[in-house]
Amino acid sequence: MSNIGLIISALLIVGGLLWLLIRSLTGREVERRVIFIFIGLAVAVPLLFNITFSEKATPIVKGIFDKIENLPEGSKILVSFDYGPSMAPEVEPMSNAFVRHALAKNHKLYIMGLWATGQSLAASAIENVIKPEFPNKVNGVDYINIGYKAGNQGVLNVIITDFRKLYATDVDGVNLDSVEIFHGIKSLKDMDLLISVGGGFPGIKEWVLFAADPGNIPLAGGSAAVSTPLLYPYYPRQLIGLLGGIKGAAEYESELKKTYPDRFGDMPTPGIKMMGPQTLAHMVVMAFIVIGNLSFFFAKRKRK
Amino acid sequence: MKRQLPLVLVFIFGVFMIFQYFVPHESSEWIFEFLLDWIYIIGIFAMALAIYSLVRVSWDKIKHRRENWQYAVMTLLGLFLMVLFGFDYGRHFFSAEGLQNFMFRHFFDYIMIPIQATMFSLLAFFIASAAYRAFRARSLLASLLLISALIVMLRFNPYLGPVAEYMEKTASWLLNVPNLAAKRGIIIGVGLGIVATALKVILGIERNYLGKD
Amino acid sequence: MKLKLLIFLCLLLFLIIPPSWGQEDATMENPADTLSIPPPAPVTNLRANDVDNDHGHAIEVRWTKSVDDGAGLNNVFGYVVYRALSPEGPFEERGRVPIGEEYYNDVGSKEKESIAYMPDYTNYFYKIRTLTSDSTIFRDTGVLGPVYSYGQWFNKARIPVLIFVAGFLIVTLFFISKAKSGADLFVRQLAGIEAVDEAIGRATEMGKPILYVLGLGTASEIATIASFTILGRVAKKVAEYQTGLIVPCYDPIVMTVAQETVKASYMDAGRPDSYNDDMVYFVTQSQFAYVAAVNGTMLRELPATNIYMGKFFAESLILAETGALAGSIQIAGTDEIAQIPFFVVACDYTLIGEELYAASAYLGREPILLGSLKAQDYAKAAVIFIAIIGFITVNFGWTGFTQLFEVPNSFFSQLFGGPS
Amino acid sequence: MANSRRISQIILAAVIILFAVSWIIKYFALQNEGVDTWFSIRDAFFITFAAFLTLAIMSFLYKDNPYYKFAEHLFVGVSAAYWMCVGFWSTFVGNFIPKVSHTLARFFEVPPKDIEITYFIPLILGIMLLLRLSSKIGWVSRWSLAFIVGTTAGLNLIRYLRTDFISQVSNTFIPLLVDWGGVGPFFSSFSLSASGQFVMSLANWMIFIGVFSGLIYFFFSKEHKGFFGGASKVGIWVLMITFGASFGYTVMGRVSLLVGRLTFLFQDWLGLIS
Repeated sequence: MSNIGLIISALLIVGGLLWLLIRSLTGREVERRVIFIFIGLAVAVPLLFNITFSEKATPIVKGIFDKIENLPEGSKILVSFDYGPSMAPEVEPMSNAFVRHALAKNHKLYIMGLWATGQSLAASAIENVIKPEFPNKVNGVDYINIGYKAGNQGVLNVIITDFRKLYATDVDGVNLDSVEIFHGIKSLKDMDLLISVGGGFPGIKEWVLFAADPGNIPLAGGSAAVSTPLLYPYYPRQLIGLLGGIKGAAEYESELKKTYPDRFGDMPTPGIKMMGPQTLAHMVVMAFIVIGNLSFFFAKRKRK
Repeated sequence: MKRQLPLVLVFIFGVFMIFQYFVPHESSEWIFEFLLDWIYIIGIFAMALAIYSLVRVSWDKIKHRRENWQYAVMTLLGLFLMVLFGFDYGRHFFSAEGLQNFMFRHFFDYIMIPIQATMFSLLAFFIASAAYRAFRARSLLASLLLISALIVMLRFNPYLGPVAEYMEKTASWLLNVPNLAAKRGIIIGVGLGIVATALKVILGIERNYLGKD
Repeated sequence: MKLKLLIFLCLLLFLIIPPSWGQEDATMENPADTLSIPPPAPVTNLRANDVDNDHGHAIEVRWTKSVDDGAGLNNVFGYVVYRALSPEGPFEERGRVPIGEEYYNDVGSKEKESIAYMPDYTNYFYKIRTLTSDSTIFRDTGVLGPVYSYGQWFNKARIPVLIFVAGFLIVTLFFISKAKSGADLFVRQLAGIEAVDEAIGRATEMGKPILYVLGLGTASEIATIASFTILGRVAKKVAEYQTGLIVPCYDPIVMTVAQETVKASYMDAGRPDSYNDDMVYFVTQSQFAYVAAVNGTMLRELPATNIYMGKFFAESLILAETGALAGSIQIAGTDEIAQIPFFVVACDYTLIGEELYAASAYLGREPILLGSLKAQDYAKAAVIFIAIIGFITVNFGWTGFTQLFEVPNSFFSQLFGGPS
Repeated sequence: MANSRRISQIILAAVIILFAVSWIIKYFALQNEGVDTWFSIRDAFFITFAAFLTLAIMSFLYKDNPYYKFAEHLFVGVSAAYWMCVGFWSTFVGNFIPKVSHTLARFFEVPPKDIEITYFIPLILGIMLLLRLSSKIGWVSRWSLAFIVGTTAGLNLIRYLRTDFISQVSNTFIPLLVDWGGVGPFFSSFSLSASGQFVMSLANWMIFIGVFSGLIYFFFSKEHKGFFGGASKVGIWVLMITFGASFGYTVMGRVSLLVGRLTFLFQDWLGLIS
């Protein structure tokens, strides 16, 4: 059923655009309402029929994926939730994908947050992703949430030398000395990979300046689209990779699905889902720019 | 009295606010906070004038049966109901409960929010029609506009293959480097324009906003 | 007269310079127990003073870091700043500082009701504790004090701003007086401005009104004030040509000022009877409700020209596209950088940034106003000059010049966040 | 004429029936979820009405029509009242009343504060503003306007000077040769990577030239000829490239908004997708 709808709508959009393209060769203009219909379809159809595009991971995304992939089993990965609810639709898919990937590779997962709001979002990631999808993983052995501490980059300044100076316990009040996952962990320098997911202050930039650079620890990031351009200069020297906006999330999700079709074949992919309307709408806008230029060009030629 | 005194007031308060910036002492801060508070309070009185203007224009429309007068009834009805809810009814009349009133909240959630969000989302359509109409290689300037927009949008094409990475890099370069330069140029200019205009207002050179006799 | 007063006040401010730089050296004491970790050396050269250029309620504590911080025994984990009301104590912890740092700003609240209240002119005593990873092993300094905080009457860090304001004022007044004495000041043409005159003529021919949108700014935005002055010029011409004028408003105070402006322009044009208060009316203070209403007006009244001047946010493109649909000539001007692209794309003419502020001078053609444009140009030339010097000094690694331009943040910036 | 009236009546009837049906369906759907009868009727109505308003606004894309006019006028009235109520309760009752009258504060059930005489000044200025409505002494309202404009002009003059102007000027002091270690190292470690020395230096050059040509573009008292003409031309090029890029970049955000609206229609209202 949905396939038929998909085919019909694809024909409608592609066929319609082609027809407009041919019309434009005679220098005719497209009416505004026609453009509106196409934009409406481009957004509605992927939503209704769940159309997704195969996202190919760009090197900046692949960098993170390969790093997690190639770390030996049992490596220590720290994910910091540096965002709030308003940014969550964009970056939550990223933190979820990182968590999934790390646990699927049997790495040890350390969760914290530089944002006060990050703590509850991290808790919901544990509730909604880890517990149902990884029932065998044990809190305190395979993963731990040490939560949020006030102090912004000051927190990093301290935990790069010693976790226990700020974090005596995890979020549940369990002493860090008594949990298995923290045995032999003194500071951030004992981590094999740091990942910061966020897009404001404090965020990835602070992780670069106050943790990754001074401690010489590999750092990856996932950021909201707005702040991504400002972070590019850190790649590849200080960041091993960066997921930018919903597009980065989608690329990571599709890479996960491609590599582990059995395990993540039917995991929820909000990033890929959101990219459907985005991709199609962008392509329609670009198609109209092309059509507009063609009709302009041919109308000019005609007049001559 | 009608014209000179307002100009003197503008001068005194304008100069005070400038000096305030250079005086960190508490007493200067204290006056500063007062003045800002006052503006908000005067704003409430202005709000009364504004609502009066809205009601009068709508009422005129209805009274003279001007074109579309029926819709002016909807405006007044919406206004009246919302004020009624906002000032609460029954038990909690005249307490800050007004903003927590059930119907007040529901009107906000189910009338204001959907219309607001939909108006905002019309931008998705308009951005496409504007792009179609304006992004044409008519001149060098228009072409620059067109090309840089296309480069930034092309990142969303999943069929770019190996070029994708370079597109991404070029786009972020465009958003970082020329963007920064242009913004800085504009901001410096705007800063000067603001200072010049504010000075003209404070010195009373620009005064037609204060009316005439 | 006004100028003299200003200069006098400037001089007065320079004379008020705050006193005091309370600095005392502290002695060391309090050896810790000798356990597995040897106690670190204490910090030295402890000193404290009121934080300069502020409103008081803050004391700055400085020291030289322990010799074991990053070197020596290398066992320092940070410092704790303690404060008391008497040298004997009791001492309360005020803050913790990571290793390597050598100062702490003890900032209190100025509100009496606040628990963090820190009164001025009250004697405080400080000591610094050097910590190790073992919480039982540390080393304290001796007690330093008394120190007290107080507010200053002049913020020396802002002298560059003061110099700039004074300089700009003088240049402006110079050119205004020059313009008044009849010197011919050249200004180049601006397409957007020429279009305004043309557009009013076109509206008259078509017998259709002009729609003037003041944007979403409040009366406190200078962009809105600039828009008032442009509205004044436009309204005057509209009154002369006897064309219609529609000014829907978003902000109550803006509406009041706009009414006053338009009324004055109609009087100037000698047609006070043609004015009525309903030309300038209030719509609503909700961004998209306002847009919805203005959109409706555009399609129903079909104005010959839409003029958008002032502060605009996301609605810019909705307005401009609807106006284009209605077939109106559109002239826009805003200093909101994020919205300029949309106006450039969808409008016939756009005044970019500073051009908005120049527009009223252009339209008025009064020598006084043109004089201030000249001053703006000189200021820009000065900026270019300063920036080139700054640029050269940076490239030679000389930072003194750059530091002149670092104006510390004040509570100003905390009070006002920009709109989004 | 009569014909078109007829058609619009038919459309109106169809719309009413459609949304009435949708209300009923939504009611049953909610009841199936175990919601109380009365609450289902109410919530079903609100959701259906919100969907109606959403579609009414979208119909504007086709052309101006009665449904859009309805939604628009309703929205104007409701939102004007909303902001008036918010202003009244938060500023007037919350901030002003407790400082001028304890009796009124008790009446509005807000905690009274110390009476501050100074707060009678804005009261007087506010009343003067209201006197605008009188044609005889309406001019006193200018005093209030003068107070507001004067205060904010002074405030903004300084505020922009500090944050926008001076900081932007000083940010332009950037090294043209990033991490310069001499000609030899420059060529031996030459790379085109984004964080490489060459690209960073190039970016700084670009910023430097962009800012200056932009500033020259804004000169008012010089004709755009000769050197000024060339520089201002570069300035407008940089501006146009920037405008294009920000336009292209915004498309994504705007599409997200539409996704949000359509999700409301398909999911919350029609229940087509989950």
